[in-house]
Amino acid sequence: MEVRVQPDPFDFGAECGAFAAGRSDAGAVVTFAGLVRADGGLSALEIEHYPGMTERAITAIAQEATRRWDLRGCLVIHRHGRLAVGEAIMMVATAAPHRADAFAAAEFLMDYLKSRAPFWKKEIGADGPRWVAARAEDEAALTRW
Amino acid sequence: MEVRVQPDPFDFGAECGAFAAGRSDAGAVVTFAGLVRADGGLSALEIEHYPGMTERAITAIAQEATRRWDLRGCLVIHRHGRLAVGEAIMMVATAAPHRADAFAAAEFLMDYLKSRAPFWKKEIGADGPRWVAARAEDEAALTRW
Amino acid sequence: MSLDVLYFAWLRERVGHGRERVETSAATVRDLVAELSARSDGHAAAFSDLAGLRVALDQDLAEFDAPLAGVREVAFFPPMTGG
Amino acid sequence: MSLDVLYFAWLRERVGHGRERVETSAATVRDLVAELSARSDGHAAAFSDLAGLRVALDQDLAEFDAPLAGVREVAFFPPMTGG
Repeated sequence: MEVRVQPDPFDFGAECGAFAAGRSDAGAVVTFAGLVRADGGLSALEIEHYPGMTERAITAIAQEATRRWDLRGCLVIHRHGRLAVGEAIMMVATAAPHRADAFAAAEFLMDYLKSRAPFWKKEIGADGPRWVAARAEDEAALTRW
Repeated sequence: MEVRVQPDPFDFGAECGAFAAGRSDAGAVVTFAGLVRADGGLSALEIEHYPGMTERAITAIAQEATRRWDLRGCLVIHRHGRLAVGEAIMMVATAAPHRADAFAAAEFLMDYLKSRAPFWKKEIGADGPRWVAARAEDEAALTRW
Repeated sequence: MSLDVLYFAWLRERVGHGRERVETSAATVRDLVAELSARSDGHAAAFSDLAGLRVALDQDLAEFDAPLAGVREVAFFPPMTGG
Repeated sequence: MSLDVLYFAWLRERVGHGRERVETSAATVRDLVAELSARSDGHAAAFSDLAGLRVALDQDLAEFDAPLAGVREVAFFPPMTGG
């Protein structure tokens, strides 16, 4: 299990390749990348976080995922600071003997990272900066687990 | 939408990177890789396929996915021939504005590729070759869509 | 009519080859299977349990009751194990 | 007791700073919020609607009724938007 919280960009492809490489214990690898989308004139995203709690919260979420599903690997990378359109905000990767576990764990990680990891997004758009509001459906997504 | 059926290895990391690169229209990328697992003395996997029908079936499955979900991209790569333990058998990648669509489409693609694309796996193990039997749960997985 | 009949995976191994040209007047897949089963012990073994088999007509999955009119290629195989 | 109080996102912007040292005898988070709200108009604006806020005690999410005994760091912030 590996958790990285960093301001620097990461290479999604290279991380996927390294995560899947040399595995003979897992038949299924699932990865997710969250990218900055060019919505309505958005030019950048600023992500604030709570140093210390961030790593702690993500680690707890990843531990819960490895407790619930039969995983052979679990990686979470999440950036903070200023990101340009098209850049990767974060990624998760899961490896499991069977695909159902890898998919479920990746979706679980994403649902909890959305609403339980202390990050706050601010969109820098044509009309100035605006804090992103939490979506009711993201909170509701937690009830399925 | 891109479908590739090939005997040659592919670079999962490089494919993930290229698939996610330069996207400003999609906030979510999901990828899946199926790897040859070292189960019970397995030394290699041989994958037979039905040339012509394979591409046709996968394309139909991918088209159905793009019809059901709001996707900005969809990639399927599937190998045939002889594969060693740890090698990537196949991958799918989906890109969507929202993560729920990207995840659902990737799982849909996997469920249908398992049971509706004309590939047959033969395990080369310590006790000789053995055709892999279809699993009832893979067939049952289709009923959720 | 003249049909290309294809076999895959363990069906191919039981029949002994992956493709054969067949002259037939079978109306449905099931009729064709009855004719093919009489060709050899290998064919008979391959078709001994249709419940575990799949058939494609011109590269589309079909039922064993499907008519063969207009079909050029019939493929028989076990349930697929892709992914 | 002495507490580190942290603010994030638009709470930080309303309060005007991200961290302050607070001397308090508040028994619960809710009591502490009442004291903090009296500090400035910015504080009052930040805490005007608790329903939209979250609180963490020593970096674990908590309820507004949670006791503060033994706590060293209290953080207030809007619902999280990670991922």
